[in-house]
Amino acid sequence: MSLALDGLLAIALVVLALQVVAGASLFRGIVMFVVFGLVMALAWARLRAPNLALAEAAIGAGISGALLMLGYRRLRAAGPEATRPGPRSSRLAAPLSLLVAGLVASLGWTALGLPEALGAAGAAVVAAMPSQAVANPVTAVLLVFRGYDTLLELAVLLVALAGARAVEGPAGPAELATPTMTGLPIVGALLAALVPLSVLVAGYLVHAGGNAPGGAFQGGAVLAAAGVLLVLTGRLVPHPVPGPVERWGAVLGLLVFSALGLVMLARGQGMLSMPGAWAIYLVESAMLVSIATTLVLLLGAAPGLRRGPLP
Amino acid sequence: MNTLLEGFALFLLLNLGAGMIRVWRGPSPADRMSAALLFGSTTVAMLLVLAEATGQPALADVALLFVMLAAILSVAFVGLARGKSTGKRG
Amino acid sequence: MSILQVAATILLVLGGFFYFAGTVGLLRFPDVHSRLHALTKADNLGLGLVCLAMALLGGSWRGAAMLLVIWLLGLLAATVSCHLVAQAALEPAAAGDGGSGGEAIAPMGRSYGGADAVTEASAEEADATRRRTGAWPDGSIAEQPAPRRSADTSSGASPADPPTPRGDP
Amino acid sequence: MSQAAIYVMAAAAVIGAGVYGLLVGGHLLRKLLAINLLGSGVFLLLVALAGRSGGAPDPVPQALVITGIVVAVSMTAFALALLDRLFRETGQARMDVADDDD
Repeated sequence: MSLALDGLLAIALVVLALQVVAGASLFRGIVMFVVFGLVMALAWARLRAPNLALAEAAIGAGISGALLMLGYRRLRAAGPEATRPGPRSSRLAAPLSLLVAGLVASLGWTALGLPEALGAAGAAVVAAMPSQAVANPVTAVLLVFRGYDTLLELAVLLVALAGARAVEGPAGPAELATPTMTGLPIVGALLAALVPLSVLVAGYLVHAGGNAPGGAFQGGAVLAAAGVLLVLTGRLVPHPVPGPVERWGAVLGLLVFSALGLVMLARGQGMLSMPGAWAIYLVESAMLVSIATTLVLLLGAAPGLRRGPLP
Repeated sequence: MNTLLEGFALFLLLNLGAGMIRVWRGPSPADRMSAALLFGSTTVAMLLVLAEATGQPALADVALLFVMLAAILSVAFVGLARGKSTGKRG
Repeated sequence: MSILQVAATILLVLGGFFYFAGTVGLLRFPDVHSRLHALTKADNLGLGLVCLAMALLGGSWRGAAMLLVIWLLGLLAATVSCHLVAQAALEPAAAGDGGSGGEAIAPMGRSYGGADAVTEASAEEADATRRRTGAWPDGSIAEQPAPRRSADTSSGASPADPPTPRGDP
Repeated sequence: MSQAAIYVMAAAAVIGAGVYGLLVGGHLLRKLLAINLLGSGVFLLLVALAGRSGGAPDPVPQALVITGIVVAVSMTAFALALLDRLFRETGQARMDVADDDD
């Protein structure tokens, strides 16, 4: 029974992926991609990786879908020509699909034939867990054992934000009008319930990340989702000049993490080593703020955001 | 009991597959979106069932995230029916 | 099997029935509004029953409270999403979008009387719905030829500033 | 067949779909979707391979994948900004149109 479930999930993933790349309309491709994210979360759940299921749920269901939908709307606003998906069949399609089938076969063959002794690092992590301040091995890897990765990832987020500002040019993309529908009272009720709740859940996820699935990435994505909702409903509007909240929010994670790393280096311990659970929570909270701010600014496609006029 | 739960999850997944036909056929974007709504609530139920079946209580947290974020896509979608541009820059 | 498990099984079967009903409605109903109607009602009842079954099986008050929160949030999200999608489907922009409002017959509505199936809508609304569905023939919205601008000005809800096309160099 | 083997094969197929879409997709938004699929396929491959011994998968690939998911979403946002600018400059959002200038 459980293998049937896995098999069906796998088939669903493959069919959805094919629909995303080969479907007739772009909009359908985007909806299919969002559904693909949902099914991925189920696959992570089946693979006993709830940390990943949380991240996929927060990012795949919330942020990615909204980003792509907004990108589509920006193109769509210029006329139907801009989102025309192109000719149904390219001359290259048939030979390329043969090549890709070969790639899939060889990839699958190689991957299935790999020896199982890949878990050396994981075994070391699990063995070292009792001496750590946190009990969730994934959080431990992210912050204690591979802190460099996480630090550089914050840098990647910041670079993406700066890069997006740079390519958008001084004018920025044309503003999308907030649909009048978002002024409906029911949307206000949704915001009144969801925004405080997402702050609570984000805090809960960071707190839980110490010894259960959760962590700063998942929490940051949830917090960002609340911001995204505020942008989409016109409660926050783009502004050409970033305020202090945006400026400091975007760099806070990187600043706190590097400062802590340098302090530890100066005190003669390893760079980026964590002096205790409080340091992990401090860094995670700063990361939470940075991830949320950056994602919201990326979606808002503007240097800053201001409170919008209430509809 | 676990077999029953997994069977139920399988049934929900089949439901989801059937709903896929609606995304595929449309005909209107609103139809595709309403099918995506079905997927959201079906996935939540599947996660809750799997949480019980495989003994991973954290999956209930995942389900919570899904229901919280389900509305975002719809809100992002509503602008599409009249995705006008005001022409204002920045 | 304990009595709790029997109760949970019954609830699960009931929940599964409602999910199934929602899917059937999504596939068989003739237009977007009746589909939404079937979907949101049946699915949320199904979700509630599944939550109740899991609360019985889980056997902890904390877990049960979590499930209650999930169900209530699910209700909220479904209500809002359904309302927004239904409103979006009613947008007059849709008719202008296709540029062919009223000409095409809804492909999905062929085997049904449009007004029969939409029991809760007046005949007028049903007509409008059919016309609108017809404005989006099977295929992609990307194929629609009419410009966006005319839809905006005719919708009456657009503010004073006239929309200008973007992308001109 | 084990659970991990099923997901490894699915991951290979998703990667294949991503590569195909990246090469054949005419619209740039479609290519972006394909890149995201490619990434998801790689993530799935990593975790499925790490979970072959049964039980909870290795935490190291899981941490890598979490990092990867966040990087993928920031890449998507950057690419969308790039696409928007390209469209504003050229009026085109596709790759498969003939260049009249050449």
